[in-house]
Amino acid sequence: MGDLKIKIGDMQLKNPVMVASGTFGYGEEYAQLVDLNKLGAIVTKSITLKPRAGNNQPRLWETASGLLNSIGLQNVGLKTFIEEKLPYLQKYDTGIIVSIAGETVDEYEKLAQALKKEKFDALEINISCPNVRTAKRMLFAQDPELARQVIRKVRRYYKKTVIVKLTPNVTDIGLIAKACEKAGADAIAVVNTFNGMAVDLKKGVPVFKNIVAGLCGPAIKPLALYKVYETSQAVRIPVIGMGGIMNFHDGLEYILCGASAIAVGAGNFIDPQIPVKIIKDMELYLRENHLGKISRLVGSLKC
Amino acid sequence: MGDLKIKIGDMQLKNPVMVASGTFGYGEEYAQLVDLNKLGAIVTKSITLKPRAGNNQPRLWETASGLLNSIGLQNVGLKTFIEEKLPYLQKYDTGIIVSIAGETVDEYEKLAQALKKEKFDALEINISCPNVRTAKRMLFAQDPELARQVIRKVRRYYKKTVIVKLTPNVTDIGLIAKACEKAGADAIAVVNTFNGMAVDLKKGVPVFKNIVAGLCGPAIKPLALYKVYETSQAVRIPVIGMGGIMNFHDGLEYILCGASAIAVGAGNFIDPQIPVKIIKDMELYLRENHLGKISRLVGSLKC
Amino acid sequence: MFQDKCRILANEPICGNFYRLVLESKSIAAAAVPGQFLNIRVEQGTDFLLRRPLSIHEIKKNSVSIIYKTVGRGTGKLSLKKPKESLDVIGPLGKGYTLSDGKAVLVGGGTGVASLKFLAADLINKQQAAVVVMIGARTREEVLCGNEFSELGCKVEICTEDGTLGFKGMVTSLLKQYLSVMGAHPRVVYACGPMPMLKEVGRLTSHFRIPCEVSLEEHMGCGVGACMGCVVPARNGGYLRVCKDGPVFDAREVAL
Amino acid sequence: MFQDKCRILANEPICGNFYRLVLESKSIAAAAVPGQFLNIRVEQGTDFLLRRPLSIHEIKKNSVSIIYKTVGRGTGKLSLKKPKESLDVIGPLGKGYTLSDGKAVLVGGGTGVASLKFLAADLINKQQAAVVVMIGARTREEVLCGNEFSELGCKVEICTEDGTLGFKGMVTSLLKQYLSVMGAHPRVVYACGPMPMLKEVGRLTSHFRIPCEVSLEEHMGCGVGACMGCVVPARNGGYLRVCKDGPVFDAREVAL
Ligand SMILES: Cc1cc2nc3c(=O)[nH]c(=O)nc-3n(C[C@H](O)[C@H](O)[C@H](O)COP(=O)(O)OP(=O)(O)OC[C@H]3O[C@@H](n4cnc5c(N)ncnc54)[C@H](O)[C@@H]3O)c2cc1C
Ligand SMILES: Cc1cc2nc3c(=O)[nH]c(=O)nc-3n(C[C@H](O)[C@H](O)[C@H](O)COP(=O)(O)OP(=O)(O)OC[C@H]3O[C@@H](n4cnc5c(N)ncnc54)[C@H](O)[C@@H]3O)c2cc1C
Ligand SMILES: Cc1cc2nc3c(=O)[nH]c(=O)nc-3n(C[C@H](O)[C@H](O)[C@H](O)COP(=O)(O)O)c2cc1C
Ligand SMILES: Cc1cc2nc3c(=O)[nH]c(=O)nc-3n(C[C@H](O)[C@H](O)[C@H](O)COP(=O)(O)O)c2cc1C
Ligand code: FES
Ligand code: FES
Repeated sequence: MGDLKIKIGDMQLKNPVMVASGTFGYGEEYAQLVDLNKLGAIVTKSITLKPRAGNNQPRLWETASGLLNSIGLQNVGLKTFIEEKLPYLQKYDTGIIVSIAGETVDEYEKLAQALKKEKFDALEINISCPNVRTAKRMLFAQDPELARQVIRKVRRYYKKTVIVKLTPNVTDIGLIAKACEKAGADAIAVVNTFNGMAVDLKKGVPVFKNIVAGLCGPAIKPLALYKVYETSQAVRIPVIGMGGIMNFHDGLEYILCGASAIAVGAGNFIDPQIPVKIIKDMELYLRENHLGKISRLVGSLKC
Repeated sequence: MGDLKIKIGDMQLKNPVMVASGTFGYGEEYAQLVDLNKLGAIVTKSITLKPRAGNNQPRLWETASGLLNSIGLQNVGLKTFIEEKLPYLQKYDTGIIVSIAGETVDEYEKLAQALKKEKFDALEINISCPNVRTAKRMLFAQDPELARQVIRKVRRYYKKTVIVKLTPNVTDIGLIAKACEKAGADAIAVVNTFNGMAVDLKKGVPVFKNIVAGLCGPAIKPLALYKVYETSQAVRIPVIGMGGIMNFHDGLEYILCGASAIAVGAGNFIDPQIPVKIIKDMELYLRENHLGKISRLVGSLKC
Repeated sequence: MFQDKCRILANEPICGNFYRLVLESKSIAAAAVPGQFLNIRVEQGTDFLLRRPLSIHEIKKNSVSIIYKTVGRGTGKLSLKKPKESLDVIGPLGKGYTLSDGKAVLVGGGTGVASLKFLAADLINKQQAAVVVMIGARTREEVLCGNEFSELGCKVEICTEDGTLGFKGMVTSLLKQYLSVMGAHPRVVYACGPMPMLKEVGRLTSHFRIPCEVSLEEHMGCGVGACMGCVVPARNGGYLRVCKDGPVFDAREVAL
Repeated sequence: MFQDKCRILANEPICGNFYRLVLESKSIAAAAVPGQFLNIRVEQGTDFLLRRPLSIHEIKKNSVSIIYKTVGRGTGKLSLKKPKESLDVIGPLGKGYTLSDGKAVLVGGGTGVASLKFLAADLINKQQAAVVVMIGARTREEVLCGNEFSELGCKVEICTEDGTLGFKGMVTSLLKQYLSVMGAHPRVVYACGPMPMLKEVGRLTSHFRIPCEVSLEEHMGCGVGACMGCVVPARNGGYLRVCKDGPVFDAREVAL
């Protein structure tokens, strides 16, 4: 029997296959189609201090093998999340990773403070959402110093596992990842969506009100894979890889490139069985190849 | 009759549809399939001072709606280019844009110097090829100061139209584009390929010997389009847009986002008729919509 | 809610660019209620990435059928599928119509007519309701399901914009005329069709103080309420999910 | 070199995972020479982005045929195409075999056998050559075109790795035996098949000092010599393009 168990920070997971933030709601939405108990971990939609209504329509746009989204972080807000959504997830035997997002360092700090006593496995700091218009165009994840500030503040309150989710929209993701590692992050999640756009030619306007939206799906896999490789080369802490994963083979590519765990995002929309299938195929693969532990494959790419 | 004529620097083109560097050889390879006289311009394969053998196999890898390449700038070198390839192109009634690439500022300077007396329409400085391993990992196009140095030197010798081709693999392409504009570039070509990779799972090795390769094709269209938009917002000089253009609609999206001209790259492999079809459809579109000049549409996106 | 590999029992053009697709699925047929939809994966591979949401038009014991119009790449591809091939289907999804007894008016435009058939069947068979159906189309070739409604025992009113069949004009003009007649007062109006039609139906029913349910469309990611991609503005601020809180909404809930 | 929308005249399984595809095209048929290939767009859309290069197996007045093995997504999809559908084809492409008279030995492995049929036909019909064909396959079900070669008047030698038909072993062992016989000395050896086979053929022919042409494969972008994607190392350094300088090379030109 293959051993799929992995450890990220203090978090022990029964397998390295997660569902990515924003693509799996708060878990319950998929419970009728997917056995949540099988998943390594569920990363929740990013939570903000106050409920967020999100962006105007349109929010989704299909592209060649990809999906542009501009949800704008619509979520129930911290209070409802703790009172209604978290208890639901806690009923399942799966890792719970709570994703948080803020517009200021202060907001991240407050979120960490409020969540520190709640029962879940890890906090994922989303400092890379391209779909929220803030005063400055820069994301926290585009500047090592800004990233560091957020992580330091969160770390002060939150002592369990902290994952930082980075944007691929940077010249050198290794640089940012290193800054996060130094600031105390336990793991790096790579990638959030790539900046993209589309045009509504009939009206001569951008499809999305914010102009920019985030591209995900199979189209970005070669790009995201390289970002994961770069990140894992730059840091010692575990990397969680994602971007266009549709099957076990895709996932294995990420693991070889240095991902200790992988997450399925848009793939859930196309086929909600993908994460569970990957877990099954992963087990089979380990067994057939007498590999023992999945962790042995992490970063095993021969270059 | 729609007027497709455009001007970039001193270069007058009969239409704004080009074929992108590296995807159309030196023109002659496609002459049996495509009427070269119809094209707005042909951008040659990037030329280096000495002939280059290029990278080991594999050099190409198909991905979801995309193509990774790692050619490594195989080209005939400056001398053969001037003696054999350029004269061939000069027989046609189409714009000729000579792309040059170097590993040092000095090489670009020498190329510009050697080409300054030759008869063609514009020089495209490729400072963004991801497939050449140099000592430093950084590309000229990833640093405003490095980009500036190259352009200054080239400008000193080459007085006709200078186009700078940028990489999308940067945090803020507007910043780099502005530096190029200031340094004297007449136009910016966006984008070269996105950094990506693939894994050969059977062997557990990266598909490409250099690990990284460049992604192009429809997969990148939403990303490249946004880079073109960002660039055109940042500079006053014309922008030449490319990335996954497969038909007139794709091209028109680029034009609305600020591209004065567009280039077809990988699209030529899939269907060599794409550039000519785009030109035909563009003419039709102008006529049917009584728009007069294509130049009126440049940057006409209503935001 | 199930995810099933459904065998195609039939996939045929009916008129204009409209097709009827019949899918084998006991479980979906047993669970479905009028107004719900299926989310169909048109192709394996990554070129048609997202599933296409399509309303349930009719159920039989072992099958579910839909009526779709070929408007783009996905529906175009769908129309090429042959019987015996299989499709990956998730459904039934969403919140359907609230069945009411008494007199009901069903207003449908374009493909919106299709989902009203399932509703009419249930209203008549389960609620013994008296059903008037108003079918709007651009032209006579695009009038959908007229006979099917008649056979169910509905009173059918047809409207074409070009006057080639039935009443000439918009289906909403017909509705207005109908509601203006003294005593016509139906217990409820159900509407499914393009947004401008729904807007006007909402306005009219609000004016005549008649409860109204509308079925909405939005581009979808997940189809199950997880991604927040398919939202419509709620009347009281915020957004509602078409896939989960709808596609059928009380007309007063949503900002039409 | 043409770009044609070619009607499919036939597309049928022949044995194992091998299919024969017959495409209507007068212009390509008229221009083609043995060893050249077609570059076929398998699907519209962007999911099968690149064209697939496939060797010409036979020409008739109005048609070109190829034999392909379903090894991946593209060839799998191709096998589903039906007669009367059309394919976007570019061809004939590349540099073919140099026709020689006298005695020729043709060595083919796997699908490589297919392109040798066109060659054998021309050698016999145009050069009155005496042709010996050595067909290698894993097992008897995968032996391609044996009868076709016999009918042309070739001497056919069959080799299977598992010994289920003909000589047991590698086709190169057979070639070695053949060349070792005094007086067998053919004027030229042509080979098409997997790289290890070609390597060994190259070694043997060089040892026996017999001219040899080999047909190579590489992943292709443009197929016309423009992208430098399909290169193979030249013996004297640098690279040669399979699509333009080949696919047929003098065995001494390339580093096998
Ligand atoms: C709940 C619901 C029920 C529907 N019921 C029916 C029905 O019974 N019959 C019918 O013909 N159509 C129905 N539609 C509309 C149908 O989903 C679209 O026509 C279809 O998705 C178009 O796909 P395409 O690939 O042909 O078009 P394209 O424009 O090529 O599609 C591109 C993308 O946009 C999405 N999209 C385009 N138009 C719509 C739309 N109107 N609604 C949602 N997504 C869209 C597609 O799903 C795809 O992701 C329904 C839509 C919803 C939301
Ligand atoms: C000049 C030439 C002639 C050929 N003639 C024949 C023939 O007559 N019969 C036959 O069965 N096969 C032939 N091949 C091989 C054939 O091109 C591949 O089997 C085919 O491209 C595989 O496509 P796929 O989508 O099924 O495989 P996938 O592995 O899914 O393809 C992925 C990508 O890799 C490329 N690729 C994969 N294998 C090869 C290969 N061996 N050569 C080139 N590209 C490859 C594909 O074209 C595609 O771009 C020839 C190849 C070349 C270069
Ligand atoms: C509809 C949608 C909503 C998303 N919302 C979030 C979010 O709230 N927080 C976050 O960190 N990432 C969010 N993402 C990004 C995904 O978690 C993931 O990083 C990205 O989609 C790449 O993976 P994929 O290609 O597998 O989808 C969202 C993605 C999609 C498609
Ligand atoms: C095989 C190949 C070779 C290329 N070689 C060059 C090159 O030599 N110089 C250059 O500036 N760009 C080169 N490019 C990049 C293209 O010019 C273009 O910028 C890129 O492919 C994006 O456009 P596309 O998506 O339409 O292909 C090459 C691209 C491909 C696919
Ligand atoms: S489609 Fe995802 S919430 Fe409705
Ligand atoms: S495939 Fe482009 S040069 Fe051969």
